[in-house]
Amino acid sequence: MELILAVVSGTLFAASFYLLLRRNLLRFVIGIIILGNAVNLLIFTMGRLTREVPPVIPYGQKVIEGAYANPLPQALILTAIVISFGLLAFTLVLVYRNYTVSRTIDADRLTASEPEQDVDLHTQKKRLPA
Amino acid sequence: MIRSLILQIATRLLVPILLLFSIFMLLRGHNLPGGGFVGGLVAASAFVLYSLAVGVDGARRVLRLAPRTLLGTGLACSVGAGILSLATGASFLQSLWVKVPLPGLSDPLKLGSTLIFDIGVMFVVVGTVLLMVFSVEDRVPGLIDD
Amino acid sequence: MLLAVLSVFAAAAVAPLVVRLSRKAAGWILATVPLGAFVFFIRQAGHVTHDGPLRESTPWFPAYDLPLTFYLDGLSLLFALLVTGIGTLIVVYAGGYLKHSDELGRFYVQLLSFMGAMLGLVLADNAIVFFIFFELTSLTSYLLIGFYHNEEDSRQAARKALVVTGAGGLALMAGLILLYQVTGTWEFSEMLAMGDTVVQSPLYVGIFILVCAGAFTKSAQFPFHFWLPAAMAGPTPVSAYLHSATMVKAGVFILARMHPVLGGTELWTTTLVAFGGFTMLMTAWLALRYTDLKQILAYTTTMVLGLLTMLLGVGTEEAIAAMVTFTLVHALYKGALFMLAGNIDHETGTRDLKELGGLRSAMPITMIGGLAAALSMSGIPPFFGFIGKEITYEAALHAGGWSTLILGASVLANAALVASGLLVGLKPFIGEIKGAFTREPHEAPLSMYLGPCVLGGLGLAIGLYPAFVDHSLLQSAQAGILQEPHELHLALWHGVNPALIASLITFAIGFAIYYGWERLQKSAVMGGFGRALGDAPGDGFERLLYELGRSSHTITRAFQTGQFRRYLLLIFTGTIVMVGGALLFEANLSWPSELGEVRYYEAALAGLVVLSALAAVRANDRFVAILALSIGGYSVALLYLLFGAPDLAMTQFSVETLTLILLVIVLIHLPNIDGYEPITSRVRDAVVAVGVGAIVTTVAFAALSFPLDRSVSEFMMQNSYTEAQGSNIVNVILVDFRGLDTMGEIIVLTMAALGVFVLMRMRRIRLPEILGTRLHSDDEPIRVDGDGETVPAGAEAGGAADQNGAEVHPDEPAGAEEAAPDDQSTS
Amino acid sequence: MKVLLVLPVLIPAVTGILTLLLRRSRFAQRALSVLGAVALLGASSAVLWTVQTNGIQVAQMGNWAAPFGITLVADSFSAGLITISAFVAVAVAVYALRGMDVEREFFGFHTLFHLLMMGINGAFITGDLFNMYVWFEVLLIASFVLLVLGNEEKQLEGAVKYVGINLVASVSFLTAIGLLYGFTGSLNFADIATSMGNIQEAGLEATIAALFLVGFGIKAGLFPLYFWLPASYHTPPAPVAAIFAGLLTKVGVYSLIRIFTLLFPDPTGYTKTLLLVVAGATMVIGVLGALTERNVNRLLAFLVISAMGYVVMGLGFFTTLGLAGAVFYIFQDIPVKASLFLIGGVMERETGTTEVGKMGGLYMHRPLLALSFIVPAFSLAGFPPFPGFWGKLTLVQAGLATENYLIVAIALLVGVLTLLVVAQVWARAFWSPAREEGLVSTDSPLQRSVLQAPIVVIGVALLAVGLYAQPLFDLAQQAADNLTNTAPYIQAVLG
Repeated sequence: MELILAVVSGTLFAASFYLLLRRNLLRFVIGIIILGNAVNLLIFTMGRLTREVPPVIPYGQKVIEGAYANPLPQALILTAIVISFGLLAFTLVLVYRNYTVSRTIDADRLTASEPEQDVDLHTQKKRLPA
Repeated sequence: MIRSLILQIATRLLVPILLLFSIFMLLRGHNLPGGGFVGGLVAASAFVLYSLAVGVDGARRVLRLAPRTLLGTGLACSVGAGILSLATGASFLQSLWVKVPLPGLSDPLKLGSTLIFDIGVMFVVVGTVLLMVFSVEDRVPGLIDD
Repeated sequence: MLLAVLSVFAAAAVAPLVVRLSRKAAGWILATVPLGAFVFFIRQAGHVTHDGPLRESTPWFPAYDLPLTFYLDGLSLLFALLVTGIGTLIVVYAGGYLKHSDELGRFYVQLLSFMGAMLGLVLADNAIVFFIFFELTSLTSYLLIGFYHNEEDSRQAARKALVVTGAGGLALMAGLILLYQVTGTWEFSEMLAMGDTVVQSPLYVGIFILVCAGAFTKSAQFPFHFWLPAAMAGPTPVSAYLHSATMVKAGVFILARMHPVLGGTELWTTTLVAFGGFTMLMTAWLALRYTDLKQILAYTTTMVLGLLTMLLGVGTEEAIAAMVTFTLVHALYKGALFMLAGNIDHETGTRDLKELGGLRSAMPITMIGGLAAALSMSGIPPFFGFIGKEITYEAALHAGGWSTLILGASVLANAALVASGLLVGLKPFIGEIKGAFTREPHEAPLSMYLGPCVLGGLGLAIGLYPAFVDHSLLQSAQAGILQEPHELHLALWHGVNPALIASLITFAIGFAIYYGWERLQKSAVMGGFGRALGDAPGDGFERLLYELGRSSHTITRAFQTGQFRRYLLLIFTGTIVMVGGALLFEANLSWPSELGEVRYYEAALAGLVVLSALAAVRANDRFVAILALSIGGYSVALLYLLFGAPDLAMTQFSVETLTLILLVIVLIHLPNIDGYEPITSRVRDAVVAVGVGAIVTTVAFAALSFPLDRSVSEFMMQNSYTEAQGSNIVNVILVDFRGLDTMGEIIVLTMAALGVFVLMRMRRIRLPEILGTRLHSDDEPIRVDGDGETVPAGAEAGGAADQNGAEVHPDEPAGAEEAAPDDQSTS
Repeated sequence: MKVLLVLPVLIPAVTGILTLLLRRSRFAQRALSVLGAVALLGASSAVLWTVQTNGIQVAQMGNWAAPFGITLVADSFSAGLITISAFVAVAVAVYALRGMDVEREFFGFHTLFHLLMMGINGAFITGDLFNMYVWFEVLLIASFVLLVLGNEEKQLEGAVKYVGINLVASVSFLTAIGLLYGFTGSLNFADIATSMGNIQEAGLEATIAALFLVGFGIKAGLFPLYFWLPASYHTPPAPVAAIFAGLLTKVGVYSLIRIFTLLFPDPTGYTKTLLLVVAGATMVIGVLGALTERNVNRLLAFLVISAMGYVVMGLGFFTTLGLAGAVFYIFQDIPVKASLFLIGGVMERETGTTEVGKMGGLYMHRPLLALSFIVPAFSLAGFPPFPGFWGKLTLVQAGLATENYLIVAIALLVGVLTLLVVAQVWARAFWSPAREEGLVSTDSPLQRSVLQAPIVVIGVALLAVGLYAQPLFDLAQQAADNLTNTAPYIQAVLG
């Protein structure tokens, strides 16, 4: 099953990277969300899979006897999920706020911060100004 | 704000239940699935629901604490739990435990600094969700004309 | 010696104060420092010439094996005396020359820093210390050349000098480091004995080329000769000091220093003689093109630098004798002549020969000093220059295979020098007053004629009595270069010998040029020659910079297009190349041997995750995309649940829901996600995306082929209940084992929330306000209430303020800042 | 030791929280901000001093022995970095007293600034891979918000690019962590280092190393991953830009060095070549970008990139000397870059423009500023007696010693071009005459000195280091020793 999940994760990676490269910034945001799932799934798989036995010590015992799901990747993913939620919320609102100012969610039209004419060469004299 | 009588009545019922449930989730987290994060989300959803029913201003009034104060308090709890350990000579974030024997129960109640930590997490989650939702719902007028 | 160097720097530090206290006497006061150093070196001279080199070492940078070592042998003594001696006169001179400048204080800082650097350079024994001072001279001379910084030409000239010498400096640095690798020492004095080792090392050619690059750029050898005449844009004291007596000689100095280490090979001789000789001949004649006194002097300076380089290349006993002699000769007369040019410029307002003439009565003292120097330059007996020329010819005659060529070139070059000397030192004073000067010509003040007179007088004195320097100073300098003592004897009269005949020929040609100068100048040959070798390199350099600028712009623009997607595409492609390359070229992948147990509902769920992702990719409607996204997210949550991660499932589920809500709230206000994109870009992106996915999967497969070491998790399980008092191991990890992660996590959440708050609530602060020069603000004034809502002041209804509506910053409310006086715009 | 090592993270955290809670008082915020920065400097210096006297310091969070909990580790490299960062933080905090406006302060500048410092310090002293990821996210989100603070169109747009690309970097880092966990089952640096042998396949190591290179390379602004940097660094106000330029890329390159030396100590030829190619391309592309750039802050942003190329080159040699050069270069580049961006801010205020060509008159009218500019600028160009020279000298020496002549030639050429760039800024903004209206700033002399004091202090410090580089170079050399000989590090962590 690990292998299948590795493929699933890889597919999610591919899907999200494709979305990241789209013109529409909302698709970019969607890509980010899928990317989060992809990497979480990857970590989960890397911790190897154990069916149905959560890492919770049964009442009255001090340790778990027998197999149990690997708790460490779970904790990592939990942290990662929360963090990526924070980042995602920010990104989403950023795209929105940027839209209110620049009126576009077209990634190809984000050029105000890097204007074409920001080079300084005296064209007539052919001299680098000093 | 959604003007709906059903929603308003439902909200009045649901909000206390949700808040209680969130505390339950927080407390059981150490031994069973749950914890500060989930608890915080439940509590936050209670206030979000309330804000949908009576508006952001109303929710803010009920909340009493500004979301940013919640954030600061939550962080202060969590970091404070760590500092508490340091102050007692233990390592940073080392858990400290006090066993309180309760009458009528065989097991003593174990209170740990991790609980303070988890409460901090819960506060931060509530503050985060509310600050986000309030900001988005109640944004600067005229940001966009749609 | 350290003290001498430091005292000059100290003088630089206090210079502005001195100028502020006494503008008139500042030059005289500050000159005492180099004078003191000069006296100090004079007093060392006896020791050096008789008992051999002095070496002193102060610990400085032990981690780099780098003490502050100074080494005073004949060579450095000669240069140290020039630096401090002429430096004294220049400091005095500058006080007069720049009397009215607002920036006299800064000028002295730069000049004295330069002097300290130059002194350190010639004294340094440690290659790194030497290099530091070497670069420091480049930096300070940059500032000095650009002294008239309001003029674009000055700035351009300074840039030219800085870039050329800076580039050479870096080459020199590499050369010195290689030298260190070969010799294992940074100390010159220790390297001097290791010439054989160095020459036989495979790195020799590299070292030689790099050191030459440093020396040739600094000493303005062809093809780098163009920066020096341009540097005449600096004030005259600078030209007199840096560009005649000191800095430009640093290149020659390092070649001389390196002579025992790198010299003596075919490569050394050929290169130095060829470049030096060509520079000498070319620039000597180029000097005749100009009517500007400083330009003439500048080109004759490069001529001498070429000559010195050539003599070092020849490297015989006579050649080195000639080299040290001419160094002194040149420093004496060139310093004086620059000061002369400065005096004329200063007192008449011009230094153009076409406008100058008949100044003998107006400026008699300047004329005497200047003329003495000029005659020395022209090599007319009994001046010191004559001896210098004679000994040069003598060296040329004994130069072995190159002899004839060198002699011929020297005669031709010296002939031009004769003419130049007369042009500069004689022509302005004789004849009639030609044009209307912008100022009434009058004699310069004492501070300004002192220099030319002292230096000119010295030229005459040493010419008459060469024994004053030959056995002591020059001989030990020669010994410093050759590392073996030789007898050096100078005399005015050697009898009739080939050198004298060559001198006579030189005079004949030189006088002829002088009289035919105006015709020569206008001739087409001279014009073409001048354009090709005089103007073209400098123009070419500027053109190079321009083209560099243009191409750099083109290259930058090719990458930094401003297009977000292109950035991402390049990054992803780069990722595939870098990571994929490692996989492709390096890895021997192992594959997991078996698939393991797969249950149908798990596979179905996995399929659902993939399908929903693909649906999100394909969706043309934002809400369809969100729906697909949520289905995928919830499916992942279910997967977590199936594999024993209830906490994860719960969190994933709630976060997914929260995300959904946020997406819906925001997306309502945004346009849809449809939009056509050409199939080519879609295919290209798909290829990149699949590439990334494939890499991740491949590495994951490789990882899965190993058994996982679960000892960390095992420890956590063992201790979760017993030590950390919790049964839910995941939660115990979060709040205890890895509590720091969680702390970071909630801080991230906090700031994300603050970020959303900022984005949604903060008004747009327009650019001029960022600059702190608030020109105008077209936003309405704002008021900040309890939770930071920014409410346009006009829009607020009277009763709307809630209990939190107090002003946040009573001391400085946000809305009031525009009224604060310090923020008022100047426009 | 339990306390001391936590302080570099704890102090900014507490300061950040307090400024958040006391947001209603501008005075309290400012006082706390400066005090917090000063306290941070004190604590960091104490850490540095302890490391210098007692060797590598380790603190186990929650008292869980490594590798089971999270370990904080301070060796000379980390301790040096946090101390220098704190120094810059103090300078920025003081500068911000005048360089920040009331609205940005109200909206959380101080909080974000200190939490950013927390993330930076955390990344510097953590000994745990996933914890490092968390600190990365802390500093990332802090930088996101600081970047948009002001909501100017350029800021938002630059932020979209910055955020987008850095999210990819985080994910790439996290992916690498996940995969490495899959191989080794551990997250602790030292523990992973001991079990890297499990992989038994140099090629796979190289692959994971390349994956880390992507994640950190984006953060560090390396070619071909740097595009976000010139797109965004010129948009925020000077204090923010200064802290970004001084510290953020350094975190990326620090992590790169830490991971590569500790986890991949025996790189394959591919990895070495890859690093050197990346380094060369980075330094070239950076300086070319700066060469004709009009906007002073963007120009400086390109120079940030170029400097990173030098550092990675030092790593790419994989020798102690190369690492010493790289570490020293980082050490001195932090204050240099911060100072330059602060100066850039003053230049803007004084001339009312960001365009270098339209500035002028600063040399005449602001000699102190001009003097303070020369130090970091020519340090950047590698001129003695400024500290950049020592960094460059060591790197060139390391390159020549390993016979990597091509990259050294490129580095030297880039040095010349940097010199040209610096001279251009100097000549045009400082030397050339002021425009007709003169300088436009309305700052009073006191306000001006608030802005200039941190710049001057950094300048003096840089000059002092340039003239007496021994202590800092010693530290860099110790750090390089620790990086090449990892046994003491592993020993200190795992006990």
